[in-house]
Amino acid sequence: MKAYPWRYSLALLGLVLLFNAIFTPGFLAIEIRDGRLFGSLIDIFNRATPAALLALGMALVIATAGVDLSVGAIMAISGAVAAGLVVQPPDFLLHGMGVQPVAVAMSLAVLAGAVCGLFNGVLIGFFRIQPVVATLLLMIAGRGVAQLLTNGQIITVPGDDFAALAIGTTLGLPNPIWILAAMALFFGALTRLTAFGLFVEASGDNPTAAHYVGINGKSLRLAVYTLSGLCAGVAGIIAASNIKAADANNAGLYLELDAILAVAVGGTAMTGGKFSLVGALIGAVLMQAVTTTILTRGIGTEVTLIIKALVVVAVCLLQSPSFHETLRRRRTA
Amino acid sequence: MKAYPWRYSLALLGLVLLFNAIFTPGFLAIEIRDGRLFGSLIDIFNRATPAALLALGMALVIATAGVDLSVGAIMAISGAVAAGLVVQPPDFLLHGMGVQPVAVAMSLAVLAGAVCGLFNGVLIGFFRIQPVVATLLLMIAGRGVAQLLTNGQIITVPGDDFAALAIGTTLGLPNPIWILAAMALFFGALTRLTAFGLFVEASGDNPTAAHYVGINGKSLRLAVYTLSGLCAGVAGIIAASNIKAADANNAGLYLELDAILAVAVGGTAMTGGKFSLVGALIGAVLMQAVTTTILTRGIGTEVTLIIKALVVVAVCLLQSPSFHETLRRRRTA
Amino acid sequence: MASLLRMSGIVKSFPGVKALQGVDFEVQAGQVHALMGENGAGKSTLLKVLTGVYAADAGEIEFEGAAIRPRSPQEATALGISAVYQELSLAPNLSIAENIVIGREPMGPLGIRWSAVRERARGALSRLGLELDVDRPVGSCSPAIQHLTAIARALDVDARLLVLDEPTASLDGDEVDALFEVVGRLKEQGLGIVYVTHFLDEVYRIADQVTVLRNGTLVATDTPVAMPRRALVANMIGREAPPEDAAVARSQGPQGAPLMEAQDLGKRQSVGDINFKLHSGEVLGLAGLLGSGRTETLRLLFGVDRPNSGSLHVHGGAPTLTPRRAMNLGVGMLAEERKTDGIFPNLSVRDNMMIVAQVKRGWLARLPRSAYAQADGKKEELRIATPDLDRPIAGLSGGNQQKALLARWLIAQPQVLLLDEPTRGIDVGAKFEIFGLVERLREQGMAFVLVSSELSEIVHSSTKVAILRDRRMVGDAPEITEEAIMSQIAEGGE
Amino acid sequence: NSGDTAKAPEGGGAAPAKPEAGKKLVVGFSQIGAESDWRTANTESIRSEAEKRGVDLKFADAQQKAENQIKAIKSFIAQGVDVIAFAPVVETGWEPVLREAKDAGIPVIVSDRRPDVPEDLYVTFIGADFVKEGEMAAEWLAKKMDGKAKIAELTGTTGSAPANDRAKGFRNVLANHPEMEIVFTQTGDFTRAKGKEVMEALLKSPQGKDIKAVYAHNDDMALGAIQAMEEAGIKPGKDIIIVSIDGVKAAFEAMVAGKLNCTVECNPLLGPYLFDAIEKVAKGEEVPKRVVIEDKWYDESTAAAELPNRKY
Ligand SMILES: Nc1ncnc2c1ncn2[C@@H]1O[C@H](COP(=O)(O)OP(=O)(O)OP(=O)(O)O)[C@@H](O)[C@H]1O
Ligand SMILES: Nc1ncnc2c1ncn2[C@@H]1O[C@H](COP(=O)(O)OP(=O)(O)OP(=O)(O)O)[C@@H](O)[C@H]1O
Ligand SMILES: [Mg+2]
Ligand SMILES: [Mg+2]
Repeated sequence: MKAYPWRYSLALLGLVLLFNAIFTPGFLAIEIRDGRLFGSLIDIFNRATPAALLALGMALVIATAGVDLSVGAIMAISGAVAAGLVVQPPDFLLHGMGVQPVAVAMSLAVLAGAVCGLFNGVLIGFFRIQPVVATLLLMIAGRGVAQLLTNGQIITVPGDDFAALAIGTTLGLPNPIWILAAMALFFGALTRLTAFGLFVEASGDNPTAAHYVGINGKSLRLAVYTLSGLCAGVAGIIAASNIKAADANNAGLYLELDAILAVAVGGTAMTGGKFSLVGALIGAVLMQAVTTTILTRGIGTEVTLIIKALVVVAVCLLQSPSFHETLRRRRTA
Repeated sequence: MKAYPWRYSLALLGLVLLFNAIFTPGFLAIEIRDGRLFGSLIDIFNRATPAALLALGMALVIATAGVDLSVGAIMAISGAVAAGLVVQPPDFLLHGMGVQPVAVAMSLAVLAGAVCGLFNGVLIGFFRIQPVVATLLLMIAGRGVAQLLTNGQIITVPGDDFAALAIGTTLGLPNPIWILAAMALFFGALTRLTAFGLFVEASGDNPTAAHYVGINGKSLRLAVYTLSGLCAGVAGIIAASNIKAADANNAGLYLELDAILAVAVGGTAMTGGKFSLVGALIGAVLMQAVTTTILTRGIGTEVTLIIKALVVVAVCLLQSPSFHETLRRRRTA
Repeated sequence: MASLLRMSGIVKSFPGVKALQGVDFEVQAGQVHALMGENGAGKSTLLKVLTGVYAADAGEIEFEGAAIRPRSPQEATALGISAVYQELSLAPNLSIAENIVIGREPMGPLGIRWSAVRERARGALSRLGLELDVDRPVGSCSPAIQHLTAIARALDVDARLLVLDEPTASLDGDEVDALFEVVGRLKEQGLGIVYVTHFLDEVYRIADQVTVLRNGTLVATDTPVAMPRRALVANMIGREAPPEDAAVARSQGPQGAPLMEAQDLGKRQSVGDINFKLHSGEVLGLAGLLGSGRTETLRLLFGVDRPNSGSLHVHGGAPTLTPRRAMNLGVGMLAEERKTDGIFPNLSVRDNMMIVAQVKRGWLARLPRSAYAQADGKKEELRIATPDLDRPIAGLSGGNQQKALLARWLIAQPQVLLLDEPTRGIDVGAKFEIFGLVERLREQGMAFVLVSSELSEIVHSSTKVAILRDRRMVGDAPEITEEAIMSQIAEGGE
Repeated sequence: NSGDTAKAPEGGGAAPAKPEAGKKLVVGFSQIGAESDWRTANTESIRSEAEKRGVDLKFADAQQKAENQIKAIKSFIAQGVDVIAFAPVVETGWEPVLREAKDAGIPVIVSDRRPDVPEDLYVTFIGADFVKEGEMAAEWLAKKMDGKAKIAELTGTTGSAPANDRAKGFRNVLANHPEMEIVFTQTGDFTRAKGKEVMEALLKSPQGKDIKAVYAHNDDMALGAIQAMEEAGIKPGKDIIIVSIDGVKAAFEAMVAGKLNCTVECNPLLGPYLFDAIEKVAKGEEVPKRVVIEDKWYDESTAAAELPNRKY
């Protein structure tokens, strides 16, 4: 393991921004409009928040040599709970709970996300179901649950209260960026100031050894998947707040893949045993920067996915020791 | 490792069929109409072929401690190549190759699938990019490639030649079942009559040790992912032939997940080192039997996915040693 | 006086094996208790029952006068039992410091004090006379260092009973001395120490009591004085101990062209100046201190690492080696760390034994069933204790795994076999047989390069000995005796 | 060799099933899924119409999977329903199962999307015309902008039939207006979130400054784009003219608020049309091969009056 596993993605992020700075006039400009900062850079960070939030949880999950495929579906559930509790549309499954204030509804939605994560954790930690399979289940069934909740309707939330979370700003910066920062600090403290991070790495690195030194793999996995679910819950309310609606079919769709890519691009090995939260964040921002670049440059639809894939290949190649070795051999030969 | 890791899925498959035999009149009946066998059982096997084909390749991939998320997208590419070469619609990317006979077009399509697999193999075997990431790329970009090939249009193939592969029958049984049988025999022979299976398991079980005994992990991975691509290529032409068209958006969508589930339900550990082709096939048939049952019984919409998920949980729980242990402790306590 | 630990009537079965059949075992405070027995006798299993890794099928455990039944190593640790297991159990990606303190991190008001973590790790290591870069990932260190890390961790615990399962299997003399010094001190402080080893010398150096297990039953327990060497061995193997072989005849000169020849072979930041010629019928012993680069030399010779200076000739040609090519040229290597570099845990013992022969034959041509019968022959020859060769190798005891790995290479019949600590964890009886086997094969024309932290083994089997110091080959030993080699190793060290 | 066995008349529309008088008409309907508000309204309309007319409706949801739909149709055949109706998930792959239905003598009615099969395999196709919708949107926009505008297009899911056809129809009309130009086109996957993100990026891109109009392939993307404009300090509906397709309730609300200019209604309430056709088929009457559900457009002037009527 080298230090700064994310150095290549940071470099590539720099390149992408440089490219934009040169070819897209006004890309780096940040203006103040109505007391809020405004510009493409801000957009990139703002848009990257859901994936970055998921990537925080995913980094821990992957460090335990697991994976959480259900986070996209959990986002849909969380969004449905939040919007549903605020609006209480006629067929809403939880209509027994009555209309709730926005803050309560959102807290309950995050809680719902954590509960989903806990469910994964029980399957994986206690029943030792393989992570891919266990979270695949919620990935598939979770959207069904979200649809059951909303009775298949898009729940639109009128008014601005609900939207404030994602659209409002604090000190000029969009709220999601602050939320992400707070969550990142929380995760950073949890993993550096306590032994939690160490335990996570140890149990992903060598579960037997972890067991021998007294780490309780079950509760650890429970905690990690619950945290991942919590992140998904938060990402879910941000996504719902952003479009002022809960869309069970599309909220968070494919976002689990983005999160996994962000973690991988950030230099964390899928085989577990090490993680880098900073890397995960950089990875998420890099992926979003590429997307935004493609969008602002108006590059055609089919090619978009291919370009994104190429960027990931580039980072992964740069991170791969065998690639460097091949290069070196070529050069000396 | 116990023998017959798929015994629980086989038992559950038996239960599902029994349930149907009792509650769905005529479920087990097989008639002969126009010289072809006709009945729900035949349907289940026939419909299960694409996922079962993918599961064959996936079982090997998973045995090397990898995973292939790109097979669904490869199916789309293969279908696009096959249909495109037969029809040569105006915007088809490969129009330089001219109109090809069905057999040639289909062979080239399967080849295209294998080449996609080879690409994964190079990334994973030679550049040591993590399997999840490497195949995620083609999963995302592959559909883009298929859309580029077809210019985003659905290519419809007129006439019956193209459809014969999927819709025709031989000796009364639908052709896809024969194709699956042939592929299963080929994989069985490859892994049992040669040392290929042993090497695959060894390199998934302990890659370092495999290197020390002279197993070439690179070429092995290359081979395994190419085989998986080949399976996806075959599944792709069957899917295209079945609908007489190439649909870049929908062909094989989510089928990689079905294949992974089939392998897992068949008792193969995602951590590599062991595989069971029989298990993978049983797993695929079980998943399809559940789907068919739900459909024929007209069970409501959102619940379908949840039922499927429950079946998978059931099998995985039965396979989990810690679950048995918990049960035992409960009983003695 | 009540015993510190009393285990009585311990029974433990695995599918197909009765590992322990009613074993009684007692340890007093302030006592070093050696637990001896052949490979597969049940030593590790007994200790794992004690530390809560396995639950016994029957039997009682009493610790400090109270009945205990630990269900996890965590519970055992909490009770005051600290252990070093036979198979390394460290997290390779974590640093040495993290591996030593994990589970008992020094906390400050602001959470973990990372500087104190390093401090504490350095302290734990210095007790063993070690000074290491504690930020290094443990997986990148040599097996010996890894083992020392595990020991340092166990010694750092505040415990009343210390369990050491073959702690010295990969250590050199100096490290063993340092360990014994610490063990002596702990004993004076009143700790009970259970010590498993296959080195008889160690028993007579530190043990106050010896218990011998055979086939899962207790056969004898007494003081070392009352159980001299031959009696101990006889107890272990259940018959009279065979006489020790005389050292090999070293008279033969080199025969024909060298099978393998290294000239100034080296790899940057690893080892250098490797020079030797290896002929058919020779055993080249590599002697050196811990970390002197013996393993890395073998890695170069087998193509695991690529040299970037000098040349290596095999059969006269100078190929770029990979393990695969080396094997095709008739070179084989038994790796030092069996768990990470050797076994395929989920594959059967038989497959593990046959895999090299199969790789040599190529993937297309599956070995016939008859070839697989060779495995049964080797099982008898090396006395591998298992009821069924078709069960996963993970269920074998450490020493039996090692035997199976050795069998793997013997079945493949290379012309040159590189052996890195081949007797690690192997019981005394089997050791003689293995060196007898090496001797016979050598006479038939095979050549060996032998690395062993046991100088006596090197002296016993080598026809010539090369000395490694500070990762350089500094020349041949003039005379193959322990004293000569020792002084050659030490020379210039000052 | 007597080859003159009497042949039964060919099945399908020519040989309608004749339910015995007094017995309830049994209809099997296979729906695509519940992927949007529009679809839910569509389902609701079919269900309530069936209830109203006392038809025994067997409803199956395919969850966007053609395979599920094929199975559902097969099970309808096995159950011997009187009429089968379905909205195909994809355009292709229906021939075998429809031939089975025909062999079983059960007439088939298609709604929504036309399957790619010979015309004799179904009785009638009821549904909107996506190309026409695109054309209507373009015509409205051309009139509104006096034939002169730089347009941004938010397309639906790449490769899907509505996306392809709505793009095509729009361009058909634009061909007559040389000064109307699409300067930006990007997929918003038919979702609000994507529509918003794409618009947000567009507004900051160099082309963004000149955009005078937005054409969105569905309302959801338009609603997302509106949010992006508001956050960028641009007045949607004033600074940039927006036209979209579908006519969901939220779109009407946006029009009433002056943020959306026009929506071309793709009417999901096809229950009445469907059951008219079903009853005719069941009685053996002729039905036209194509029943086009007339699409209407609504703009700011008519939205307020229509809003109270919107159920979905
Ligand atoms: N996890 C397991 N599964 C199945 N069998 C096992 C397992 N662990 C140990 N055994 C069996 O129990 C017996 C005793 O093994 P144990 O490891 O205790 O031997 P040991 O005395 O420590 O030998 P060594 O000197 O080789 O380390 C052996 O026959 C072994 O095959
Ligand atoms: N994979 C590796 N990566 C980095 N350093 C290594 C690696 N393996 C060994 N080293 C270091 O190289 C040095 C030489 O190790 P080597 O294993 O060759 O010594 P050795 O003489 O075989 O001694 P030992 O008895 O420890 O096996 C040691 O300091 C060791 O820590
Ligand atoms: Mg042991
Ligand atoms: Mg060594």
